[in-house]
Amino acid sequence: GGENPSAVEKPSDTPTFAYVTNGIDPFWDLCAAGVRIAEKEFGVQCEVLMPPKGVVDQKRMMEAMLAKGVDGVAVSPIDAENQTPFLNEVGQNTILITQDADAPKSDRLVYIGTNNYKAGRALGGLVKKAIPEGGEVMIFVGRLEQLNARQRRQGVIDELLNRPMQKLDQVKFDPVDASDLKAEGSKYIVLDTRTDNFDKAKAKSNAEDSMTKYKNLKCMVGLFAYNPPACIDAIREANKQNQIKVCGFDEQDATLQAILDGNAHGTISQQPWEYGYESIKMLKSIHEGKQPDAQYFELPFLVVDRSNVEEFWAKKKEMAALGKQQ
Amino acid sequence: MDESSSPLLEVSGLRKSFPGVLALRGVSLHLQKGEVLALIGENGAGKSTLMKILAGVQPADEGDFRVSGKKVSFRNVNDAMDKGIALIHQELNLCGNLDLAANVFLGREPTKAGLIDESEMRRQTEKFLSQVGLNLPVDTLAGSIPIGKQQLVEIAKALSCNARVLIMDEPTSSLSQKETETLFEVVKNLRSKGISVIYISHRLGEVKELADRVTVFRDGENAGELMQDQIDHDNMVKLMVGRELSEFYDRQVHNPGKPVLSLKDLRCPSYPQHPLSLEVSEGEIVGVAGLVGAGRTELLQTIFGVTPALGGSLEISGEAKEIRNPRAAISVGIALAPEDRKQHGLVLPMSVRENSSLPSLQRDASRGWLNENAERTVTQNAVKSMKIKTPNYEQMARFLSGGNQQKIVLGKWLAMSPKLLLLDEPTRGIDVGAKREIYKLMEKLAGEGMAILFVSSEMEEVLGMADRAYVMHEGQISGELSRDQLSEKAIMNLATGNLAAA
Amino acid sequence: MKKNVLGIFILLVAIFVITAVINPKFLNAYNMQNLIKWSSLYAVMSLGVAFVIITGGIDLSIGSVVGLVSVVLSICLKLEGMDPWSAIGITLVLSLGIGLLHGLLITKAKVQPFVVTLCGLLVYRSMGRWLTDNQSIGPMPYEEDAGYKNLEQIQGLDFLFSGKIALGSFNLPTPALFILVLSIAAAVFLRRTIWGRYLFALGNNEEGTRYSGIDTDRMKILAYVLCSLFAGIAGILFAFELDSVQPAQTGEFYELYAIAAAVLGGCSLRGGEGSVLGVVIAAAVIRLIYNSINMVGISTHLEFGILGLVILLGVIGDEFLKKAVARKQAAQKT
Amino acid sequence: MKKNVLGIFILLVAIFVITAVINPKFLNAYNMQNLIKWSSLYAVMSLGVAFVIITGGIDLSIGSVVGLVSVVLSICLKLEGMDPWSAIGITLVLSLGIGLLHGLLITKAKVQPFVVTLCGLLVYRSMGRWLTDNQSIGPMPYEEDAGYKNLEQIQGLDFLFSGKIALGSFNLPTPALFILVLSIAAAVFLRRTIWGRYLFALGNNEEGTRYSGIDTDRMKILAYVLCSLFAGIAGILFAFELDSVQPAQTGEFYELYAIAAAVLGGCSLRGGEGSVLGVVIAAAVIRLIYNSINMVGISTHLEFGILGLVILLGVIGDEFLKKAVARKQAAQKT
Ligand SMILES: Nc1ncnc2c1ncn2[C@@H]1O[C@H](COP(=O)(O)OP(=O)(O)OP(=O)(O)O)[C@@H](O)[C@H]1O
Ligand SMILES: Nc1ncnc2c1ncn2[C@@H]1O[C@H](COP(=O)(O)OP(=O)(O)OP(=O)(O)O)[C@@H](O)[C@H]1O
Ligand SMILES: [Mg+2]
Ligand SMILES: [Mg+2]
Repeated sequence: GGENPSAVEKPSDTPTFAYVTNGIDPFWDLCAAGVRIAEKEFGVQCEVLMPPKGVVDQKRMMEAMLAKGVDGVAVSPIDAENQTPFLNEVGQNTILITQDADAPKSDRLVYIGTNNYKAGRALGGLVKKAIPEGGEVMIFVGRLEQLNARQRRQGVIDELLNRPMQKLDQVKFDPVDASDLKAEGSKYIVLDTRTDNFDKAKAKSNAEDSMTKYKNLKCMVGLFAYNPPACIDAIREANKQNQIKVCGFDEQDATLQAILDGNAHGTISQQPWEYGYESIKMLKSIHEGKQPDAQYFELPFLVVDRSNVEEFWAKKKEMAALGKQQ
Repeated sequence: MDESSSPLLEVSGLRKSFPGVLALRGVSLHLQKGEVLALIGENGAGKSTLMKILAGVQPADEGDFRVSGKKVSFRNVNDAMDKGIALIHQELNLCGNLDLAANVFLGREPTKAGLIDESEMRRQTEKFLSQVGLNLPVDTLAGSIPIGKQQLVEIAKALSCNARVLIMDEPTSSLSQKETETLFEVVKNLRSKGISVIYISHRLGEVKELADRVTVFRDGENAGELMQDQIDHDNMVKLMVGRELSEFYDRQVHNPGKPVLSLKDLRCPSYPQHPLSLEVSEGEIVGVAGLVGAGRTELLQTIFGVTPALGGSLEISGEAKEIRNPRAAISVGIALAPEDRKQHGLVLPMSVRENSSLPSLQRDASRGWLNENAERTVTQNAVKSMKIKTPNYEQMARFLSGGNQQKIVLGKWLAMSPKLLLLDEPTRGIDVGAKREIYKLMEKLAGEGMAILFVSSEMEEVLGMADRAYVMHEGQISGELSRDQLSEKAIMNLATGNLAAA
Repeated sequence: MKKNVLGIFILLVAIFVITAVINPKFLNAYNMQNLIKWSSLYAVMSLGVAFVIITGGIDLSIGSVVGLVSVVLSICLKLEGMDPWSAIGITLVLSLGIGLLHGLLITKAKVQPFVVTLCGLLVYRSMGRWLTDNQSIGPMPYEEDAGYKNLEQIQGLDFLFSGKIALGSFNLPTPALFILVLSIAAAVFLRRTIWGRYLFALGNNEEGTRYSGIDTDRMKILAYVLCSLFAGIAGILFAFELDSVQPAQTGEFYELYAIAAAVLGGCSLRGGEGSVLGVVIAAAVIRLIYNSINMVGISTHLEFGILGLVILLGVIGDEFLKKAVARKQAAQKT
Repeated sequence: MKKNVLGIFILLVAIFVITAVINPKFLNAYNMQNLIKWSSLYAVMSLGVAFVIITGGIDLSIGSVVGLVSVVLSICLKLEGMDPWSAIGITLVLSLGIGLLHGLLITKAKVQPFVVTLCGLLVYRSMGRWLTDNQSIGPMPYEEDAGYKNLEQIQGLDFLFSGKIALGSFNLPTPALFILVLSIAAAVFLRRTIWGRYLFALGNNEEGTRYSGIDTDRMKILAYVLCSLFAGIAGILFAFELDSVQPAQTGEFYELYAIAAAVLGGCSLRGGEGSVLGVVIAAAVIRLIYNSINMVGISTHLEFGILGLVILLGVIGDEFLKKAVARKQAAQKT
């Protein structure tokens, strides 16, 4: 690669950006695909950085990018509230936008993201469609310290218990270990929320244990990408496909396949490539001097169910392939 | 070539070097069928190194090596075993987590259908154990028996290889008189069956009794050879050290002063049913004799606080003391040169300086700061007064010979000026020259008023050095012998529990 | 032998009974099946690391090997459309190769096991991520995958590695058969063959074992090879059990579970000690703790803490029990 | 002494030069400041674990101690509104207590260090999650927090632990001063006091050291206390540096970095060997590798792999270098 001048020394007029995730996850590689598409389309260069172990790695990666002198950073802050001072430091040195998760108190110029609370409510809506007769619901998630996970969970709970819509920046959360949540006038009971620390084996055994513990469980809700497949597997092996429905988040192949096969009811996709694409597009336009119209650029999420899963899956594959061509 | 005309084993011009050490400088050796060849030499003369090469444990750098006239080279232990050469190592090499049968047949397990044939192994093991006079169940764990018995298991192991050449590297260093006699029987028996034995020992009495021929090494070279009729103490010593040594135990008579140590009904952990009482006075050298496993080491360790006593009283200079750990012992003026020098006496990877100053560091320190001047002085004194042979103070203790290592142990304790010196097998594995120096030192210290209590399995040593001796048998003190009562017979009777005859 | 596993067995029974009393649903067949399944999966790894611990070594790379093997297996089956048995073969060869590499680095290059396998932990994890572009992947092919043509055979494998066999009303998970076979094999190997004997011997006294004419280097290499092989088998089992592999996460921390199980099951990290039965029971205890926490309804925040305390108390208690037994025997002698 | 750190120093310089050649921006002041800062933070933990490794022990709980300490500090400062210096005091006492507990379990209850600290790893992580309900937290209070009244003092602490001191145009991060002071103290302790000598002695031969009248149990406890104390200091530094603590994540895997640095820096896991300078350089090497990967623009998926390979090759190379030096010295003698 040393012979290729563009690799060694980019033409000075090519803007360079950094796209910093909050961890290592297939989700982010799909975002990277969007980044790659945008790179081509807008003639920019962008590094995708995935911090393996939380805030520390995120900080040192962004520092390295500042040292390299990038023209803009799009980041998904892990702990928005407490990272604010550092984000401001970044913002003083380069263009800073947040994506996926916001840091509202920081000097970021704009936030691009789905409304996770709304998405959670949409997921609650899927659950209502899946079990219209009502019943017991379990929620599974990797970690609950992430704001988006909490917003999603709260959206699901609020929707199922017919609570009023909350505003994204003022969501009131039920306690993390709240169990047996029910409400007057709702047919749904939210039994419990189980976390697995990103261990899929744990996610599956959590699903299994909940089937042992709750005989009348009607629906499992998986909030992180690998949760729905874990639930589907557990249900299939227990031969309870007819008894327990699955609704989920994100777009793992296994989830989509299950929707196709009728083993899952539906999923909410944030269309990750849009994150990458829109972030770079936004950075480029700010770099060119156009200030964003608003502080919040809401990306639409997509409700995927039997009716549109094939079309969506084809789109996902196309995006992943396009991204990989680089 | 004709088998009978050439020696069974013949080496010549063997050289071997380790980083920084030239261990063998072209030595030669030959061994006939059915012969007991004794190999002697000072510590570090290269005896063990040669034997390890013969047994395929280490390769030689260069040299000629023939078995029955045929040139061979061993890549590993199995090659040597194939040629019928088995080595009993100087250091014990049993696996403590396996039973006796497993240890005896380690590496040569009989198998049936791919699995170990346990019953066959047990049967054979019983046979070999009884040959060395060991009556223990074959499923005893090797780690649970005392060192002396472990040594016998090692010998049984070597016997089980059907070896034509059996190499024994200081086999008796941890054996008692009785076990040594059993061993001699075994060796003589082997010789009569046409098996050759190479026997390494620092105990010249044994050599005299057993050897058909003696080969002497000095500094990695051949120093001479003695035929059977020439084997005597003086000749051997002359060849080993290159000069004559005068009177070995040059003892003076001591007049004991006030008692320094007195034990009343002390109970040691292994034999709590046998309370022990004894006394040692200023300027007195007191021996403790007994068979291996009689509890002598434990007695010293209990006094020194390594294994705290379960009961009874211990008085130092008339004051009752409770000693729960070595630190407490040191603070009341006790020092112990332990039996297991490498494990307990020294920190082998540390230098002569660091070893010599280890106990006195705290005394010389101010508020925890190392006092480097004091440290140097302590080391200097130890090296000078003990005549420790070391290239410099920074030499690792590991690289010194056994005798010099023992001198470091003594040196580090003398820096503490103890009132009572406990010596456990002070000359085990040490060559004549160093031995003599240690005896002289004991004399000198006693003359200066130090109380010395020493444990020894060497009859000569007890007879030669002790002003008075206690004899132990299975955890109890079976008798006390004054200077005039000391005799080989009296000790043996007490040591074997034959109280009536004593 | 028997007294060695007594302590851990008591622990197993105690947690079992307590959980059953607090929540009787714990005892239903479905839960028992799951418990057996997960215990079996983790026990495979724990058995593997026991070989290494018996020689006095350690293997920190197990979790990453599990991850890498399940990634490679999924690629071969799903994306490459390779013959399914060849794919299994390749992953086993891969794990053997990893073990061999560890063994060689430890015995020939004389690098400490902790260092070699710590680097392995980092490197194999990285390889798995790199091979898949960090995308989740599973062994089961979909219609458009090259492996779809082998679907039936792969489903056969899926049944073999993660199916259930009906025994009357009880469905026995197939991993239980694996651990049954593997643990009998391991026990026979360790207690009835010369190589097992040599592993114990060298774990206790390496020099002495070498002087007995045993090629200790080769035996150590064997231990690492077996450890990685068992991790590889666990990787295959996990891939089929989970049907999807997170290259960055699958298997993370499993080495710690495996080592904890081995130690709790009576292996001494100083080497030379260990029993197959103890290790298998200990792996079951760890899974049981997780299951109990869910069944009893304790906050998942406390999971780790409870696990840690049980392991610690288990090890201390076991030591205590052994001493008490030894003291009693000594007392009988006199 | 000097030849011990030669190898690692060469490695440091080599990576430094290569990175600077590929991307000259690597050398800019801002990047150097960051590199110094991160190296200092990790070096504190590595130094701590070096004490334990010198005695022949190991501490796997470091990362969890870092996590727990930063959680407790944040709670005290932000939520409880405690006097800032008392809060610092509490966290230090907490880490001392943890070290003491480890030491006692290891010396008195005779549990192996690996087991004790593995359980510690699980338990302290769990405690941190439980204390915070697993929510992120930071030491800096906001208006609605009880600690807001101490804001100024806390900002003072923030400067002390994670500020920058202008030296002309170069801003020296304060953690560099910490590591400077701590490493001088550690070096003096290890090489100039009797306790340091005792640690080396018992690491080489515990029994032999005890027979020389040294209270080896007490010295071992001291080593674990120092280790946890250094981890606690690192926890404070990390809390202020990041301003944010993830109870489940902060500090995860740090024990492995710390141990890797100690080993790469010349400590032998068999005990009795180690040099402060080597450990500090090695910690810097590990941070430098991370920085270089980013500066050169290598995919982050390969980060772990490269780190693993460099550590492995570093250790092998160092061994090789030492042997070469020894051979040369031997050759000079004859
Ligand atoms: N592995 C080794 N590495 C370095 N030096 C060694 C090694 N083995 C032996 N030596 C050195 O080689 C020389 C010969 O040692 P060897 O053990 O053969 O002596 P020895 O005659 O058996 O002495 P002893 O009577 O004390 O057993 C000694 O200087 C010893 O320090
Ligand atoms: N750590 C121990 N654990 C159990 N038993 C022990 C221990 N140390 C010694 N013994 C037993 O105590 C008894 C006394 O052993 P000790 O070593 O004191 O005998 P000794 O007369 O000094 O013999 P040696 O000449 O071998 O040193 C022996 O039966 C031995 O098996
Ligand atoms: Mg020798
Ligand atoms: Mg003794």
